[in-house]
Amino acid sequence: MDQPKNKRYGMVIDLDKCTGCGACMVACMAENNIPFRDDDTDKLLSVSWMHVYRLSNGKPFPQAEECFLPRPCQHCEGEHGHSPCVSVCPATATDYDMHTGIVSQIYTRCFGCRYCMAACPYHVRQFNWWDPVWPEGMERALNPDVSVRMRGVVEKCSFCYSRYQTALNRAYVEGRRELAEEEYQTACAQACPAGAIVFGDLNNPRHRVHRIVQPDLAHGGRPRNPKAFRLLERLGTHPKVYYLTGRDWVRRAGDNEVQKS
Amino acid sequence: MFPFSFEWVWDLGHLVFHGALWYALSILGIGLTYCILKAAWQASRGEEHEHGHH
Amino acid sequence: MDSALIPKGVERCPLGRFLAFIAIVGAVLLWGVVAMFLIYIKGLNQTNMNNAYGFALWIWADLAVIALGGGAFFTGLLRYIFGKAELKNIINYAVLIGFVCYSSALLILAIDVGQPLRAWFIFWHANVHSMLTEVAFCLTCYFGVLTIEYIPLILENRQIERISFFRHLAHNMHGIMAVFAATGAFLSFFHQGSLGGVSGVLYGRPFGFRSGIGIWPWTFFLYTWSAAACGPCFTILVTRITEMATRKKLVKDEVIDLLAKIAGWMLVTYIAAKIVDTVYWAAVTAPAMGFTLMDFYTNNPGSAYGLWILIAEVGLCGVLPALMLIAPSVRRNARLLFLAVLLAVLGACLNRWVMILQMQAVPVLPFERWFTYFPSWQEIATTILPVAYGIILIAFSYRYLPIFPQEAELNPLPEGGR
Amino acid sequence: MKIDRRSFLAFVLGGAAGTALSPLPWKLTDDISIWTQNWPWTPVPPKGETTYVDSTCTLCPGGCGIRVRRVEDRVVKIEGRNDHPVNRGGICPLGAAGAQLLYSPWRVRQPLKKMDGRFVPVSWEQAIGEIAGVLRELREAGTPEAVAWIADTDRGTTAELCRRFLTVYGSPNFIRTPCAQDAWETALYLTQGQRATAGFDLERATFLLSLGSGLLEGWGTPPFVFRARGALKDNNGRFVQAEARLSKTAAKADQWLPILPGSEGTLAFGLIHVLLKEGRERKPFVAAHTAGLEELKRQALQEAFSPEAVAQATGLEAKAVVELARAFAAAERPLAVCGRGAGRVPGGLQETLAVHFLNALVGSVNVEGGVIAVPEPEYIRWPEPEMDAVASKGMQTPRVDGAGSERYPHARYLLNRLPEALLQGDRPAVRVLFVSGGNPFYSLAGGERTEKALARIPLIVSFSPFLDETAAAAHYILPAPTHLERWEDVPGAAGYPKPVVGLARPVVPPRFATMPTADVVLRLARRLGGPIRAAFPWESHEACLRQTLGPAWETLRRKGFAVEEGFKPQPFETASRKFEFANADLKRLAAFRPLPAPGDPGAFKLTLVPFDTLRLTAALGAPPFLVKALESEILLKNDIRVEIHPQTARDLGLADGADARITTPQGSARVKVYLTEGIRPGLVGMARGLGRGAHDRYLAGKGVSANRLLALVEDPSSGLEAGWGIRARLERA
Repeated sequence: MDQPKNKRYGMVIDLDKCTGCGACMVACMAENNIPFRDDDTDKLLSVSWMHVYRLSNGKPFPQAEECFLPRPCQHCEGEHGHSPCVSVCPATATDYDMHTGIVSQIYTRCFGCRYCMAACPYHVRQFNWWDPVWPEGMERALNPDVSVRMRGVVEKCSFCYSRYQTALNRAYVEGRRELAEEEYQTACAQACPAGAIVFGDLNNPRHRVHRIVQPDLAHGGRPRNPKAFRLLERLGTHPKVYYLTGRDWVRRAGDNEVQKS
Repeated sequence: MFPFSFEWVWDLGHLVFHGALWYALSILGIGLTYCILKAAWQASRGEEHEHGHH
Repeated sequence: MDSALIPKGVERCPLGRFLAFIAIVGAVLLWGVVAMFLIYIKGLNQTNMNNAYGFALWIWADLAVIALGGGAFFTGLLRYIFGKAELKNIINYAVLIGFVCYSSALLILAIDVGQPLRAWFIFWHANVHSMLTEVAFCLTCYFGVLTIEYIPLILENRQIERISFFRHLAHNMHGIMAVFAATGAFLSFFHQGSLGGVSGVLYGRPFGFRSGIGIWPWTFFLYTWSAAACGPCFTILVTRITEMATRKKLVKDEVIDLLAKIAGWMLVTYIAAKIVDTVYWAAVTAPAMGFTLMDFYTNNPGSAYGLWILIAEVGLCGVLPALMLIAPSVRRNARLLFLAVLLAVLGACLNRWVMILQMQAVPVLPFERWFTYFPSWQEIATTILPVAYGIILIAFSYRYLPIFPQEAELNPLPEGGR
Repeated sequence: MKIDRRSFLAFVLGGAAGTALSPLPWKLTDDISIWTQNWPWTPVPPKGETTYVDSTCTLCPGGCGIRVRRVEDRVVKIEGRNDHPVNRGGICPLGAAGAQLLYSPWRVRQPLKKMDGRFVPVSWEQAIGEIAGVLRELREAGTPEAVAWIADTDRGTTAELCRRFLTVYGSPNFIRTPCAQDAWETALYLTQGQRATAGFDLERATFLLSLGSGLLEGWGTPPFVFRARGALKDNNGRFVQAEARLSKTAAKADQWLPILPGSEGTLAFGLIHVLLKEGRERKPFVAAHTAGLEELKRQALQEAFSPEAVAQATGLEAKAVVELARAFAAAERPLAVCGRGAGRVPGGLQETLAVHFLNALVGSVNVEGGVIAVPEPEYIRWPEPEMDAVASKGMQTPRVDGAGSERYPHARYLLNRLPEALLQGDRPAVRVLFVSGGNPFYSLAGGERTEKALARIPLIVSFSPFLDETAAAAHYILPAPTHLERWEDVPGAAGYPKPVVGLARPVVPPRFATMPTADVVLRLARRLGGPIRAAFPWESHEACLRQTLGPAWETLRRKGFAVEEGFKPQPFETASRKFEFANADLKRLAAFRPLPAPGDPGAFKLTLVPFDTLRLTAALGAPPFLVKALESEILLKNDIRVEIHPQTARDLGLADGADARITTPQGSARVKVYLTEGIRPGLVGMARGLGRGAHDRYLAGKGVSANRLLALVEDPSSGLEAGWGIRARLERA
């Protein structure tokens, strides 16, 4: 089989396994120097690259059911890398990397117009409304591989791009050009105690993500696995984050459907 | 953005956009320069033109 | 005291009264400036925007004032390119209003960005595929055009005109104004359209997204068209308000009537296109993305976006003023004309509001709820700031510049006057 | 030169044009933008060499293996160890936020002494000297038993040193903070004769029945339980959760049985009833390995446990009870667990026994996929200390909490009974209290009465590294280093079915003038001299650890953990060498009786049920990342939100998000309501872990503590804390 050269990093999150514990969020915060504030209860003002949604089936007690849906950046491919956010950024501060499929954000380039936030239907992009401030001493825990973002710029999940670079550097030093699956893992996938998050190269048939999702790469990566779905599939954003569930209502909650009467 | 910025690419989008942009800017620039130079020349020669009917 | 600066053949109120008026408006301006500095120093946390409402009051204000400022380019187009000579009697004011609108838009944009000190990256690192880039470039260029169009007016001040160079410069600029006006119309077409594209290209936002031709969504054309239709209405509206404020007739009825008639027909065609667009969007574009029309308008406690807003925009503030303006009898009735242009102006504002604010209020992820937003006082103050600034600029321009060529004729000075 | 208007204007305009054409404005614009990219107040973490250190997390009884990423001498990230048998790479939110505890500005930086209500720094020498002085006086007065020690574990060298210290000093009052293991350990002892902790082979069970256990909310060792839950899914196993509210655990179960709160024990007996009545017990196992079935039958086949009666008591349908029993019995490897929520409240002994009987009836005891009796670690083999007369006499006195007394012979620790004991008499029974972990001033229920009782103790010494509620109430704080700055042996992982020992190591040097609690004990012993000093022949805790572990030290130091992979459970050690459904000890216990929620149902129409979440902790307090991750359904600004059913809300005239006041017999607090279909009408759900009086500004002062609204409820069969809720009233505020 002709294996495409470029990587297409993606993620599968098993919603039947996810327990909504929040370890992915915290691991992400620690890895990516996410700031915190005295009051972070207004989630629309809070920066969190990974957010765990609480979904409800809307039925009355005791038929009520809930499901937790972790939402990192979906790293939409759109058509030919025209993800909803990348094409709108006026200052080329965000980019779709054709070699990895990762949507990046250049914080020092971004000047905070927030058009990308309006463009993203997943609310993945968040704005630094405040200066990031760490209480005295706690800035010692900041990760030097990830730059701290200044007030006034937009940020979002990067699939832990710094980990990709670190892994790649190490591989190069060892004279390798290819990364093994386990060499590059996001902080959330690594931390998940339920084993609900699987990360890897969707282009690589040996990677678990590929085997689970069986992406139809000719059709924007549509999953062939009947249990897999993507958020807002109909919009044509072609996300690279897939979700697995055996529950019908959860699957339906992933996209809008015009009711046929 | 100019061709020496690293994200510059020579594609149709750039050509159309910058083509139109510089075209418009040139017209404005040339027009304005023309007006200023002519006015300076006229003022130095102490010319007068008919007043009030633009 | 300042009579040496006041144009010949017209009368102005006493300086004291003028300054008192400026002081009152200036206080409002100052309030806005305080809010502006608060925002610059403390950051955008001073607003009530959030991660779901990244675009809010300011972007709406930008879009609205640019649409209303469209009177300048369209009147210019009619005057210089299509040769509607009568419009020379209102073109000055149209230009001034346009200048106020566009400078306001730039000011608000400069407040709105998170990193104003590097906002110029939009030019330096421009992404030509972004509608906002196109907006920024065309907006800035067109603001340059408006400045070029406004400068001759300033140069015609009685004292400035005494300097030969300026006199000549003003004359020369008038001489080739058609070139500038044509360039302005070209630029306007694109940035007005690009503003429409701002929400039209967002294929992640079914409320705003529209299909279209090539890279241009239908909203691209609708925005240009509506700016051409409602901009002149705003010019008329402000002219009428100015006449009320000065208690003088400043522009002859024929001139207003002509502009209103053209605006009326523009509005008729625009609103027809808008209705077609809405129907196509509701029946084809949105359903393909999983949405019905009523998904956008109902079940939204707290955000108040009911179907009424669509009816208000398209019917009350679209079809109604359009029909009113093409009726000569309405145009001849000062009150009805005022009402018609007011409705048209509101229609444009409402359209911009909906395309920006409601677009973000509508939940796209099925498990999210409608988002609500109400601006903070800092946002309101900084949005009113340009209004105050506009009033002051207009007041000064009116007092010291010959804005209205027909003013002297319409208001002959009593014997013994200047 | 004459300056006229013309030349002035020319100068100004020319100057402006000249400046504009010069590089200056461009350079300035560029410089300003570069400045915005490097604002001096936005921190730039210094680069450096990255290293990884393996250690063991001691933030909860889990003992997960952690991999700490350091840059130079800074801890920047804590991850799960992939090769650790317990968590296999997984990590819980608290563990992942561990670096924030290390670098918390609210750490106690040196010994503090409270003088006139304020803490003042003192030297270690002074603090230890003064405390030793008080201890000496008590011994001289012949009342060494007036010293008590509260610790969050009774295992490992530190805990054993503390206990040994009390013993040679002469006090039996070493108290471990309560947890579900209290009931499980007693149940194992009474039925199997084994002094062991209960491990649960969750990974290999095929039918998991949880009676109110928050398996996904902190019960046991979270990463282990989570992984097991994933394995259950992969193996097409079944997971049933019986709980009054749609907790995260219930939401992730294959079936949620919304039983009435407090009816878990009744349900367990109901299931036993069906099993026995229909003869569905695993006969080979029951016949070969159990005794006393007839007695159990007599007990369980009562009318009170018939499906109909159980249906009445639990709010389920009788059919559902029968079906559940049949499905449970039919499963290949069924397993029932209990211990409500995160398992921080032991619950009734009879209830735990019922669940354990249920496991025994289906043969799920000490087998693959069942409950495993995990023996207590035996690596600590110190010689018996020599006791002087004062110590011997002191050790003869009854424990202050009543554990081991005539009334509660099998209980080992009953911290919940301490407050009442303290309130007796003119002088409190405890004169000196040491607290190493557990934060009882926050985590004990009982509201003001508990606080008043604890406040009677004249000398409280806290070893907390942080200014928590107990530390704030103490007279001395002798801060211990955090889990990333000290050596610690960590025996066992809560709920893990194999014996495992981990080693926590100093990943970074101590940041402050802290001292490991064990070292404080050694110093106190040295100060007190005589037989006390003689009982502690070690130079330091580290030396003690090396010597105690012997050859295992090197292995642990290298590998970080030791696990008995091929572990086989010991045979039953009862008189009959069988699993006993009945024996003399069991017979003496007070009979099973579901405990009602305290309070008058007439005056308090609703029932408050607390719940646990992994985004908060019971004792430790939550580091900023956890508070940030907390859902807005739990905390909104500074207000805690309580869950109520929309029907309840309608009855009370409350809308979602409305301000309300909750009142229980214990107290009253302001809350906001959160409407959900995921809770039984008539209940009020409240998260545990908020309402902090101390800690950092990200946590302190937010919400209210459920513990303050709850009452202490004593289980009549064991004396253990068994409160699961309290009657409550909710009004619009």
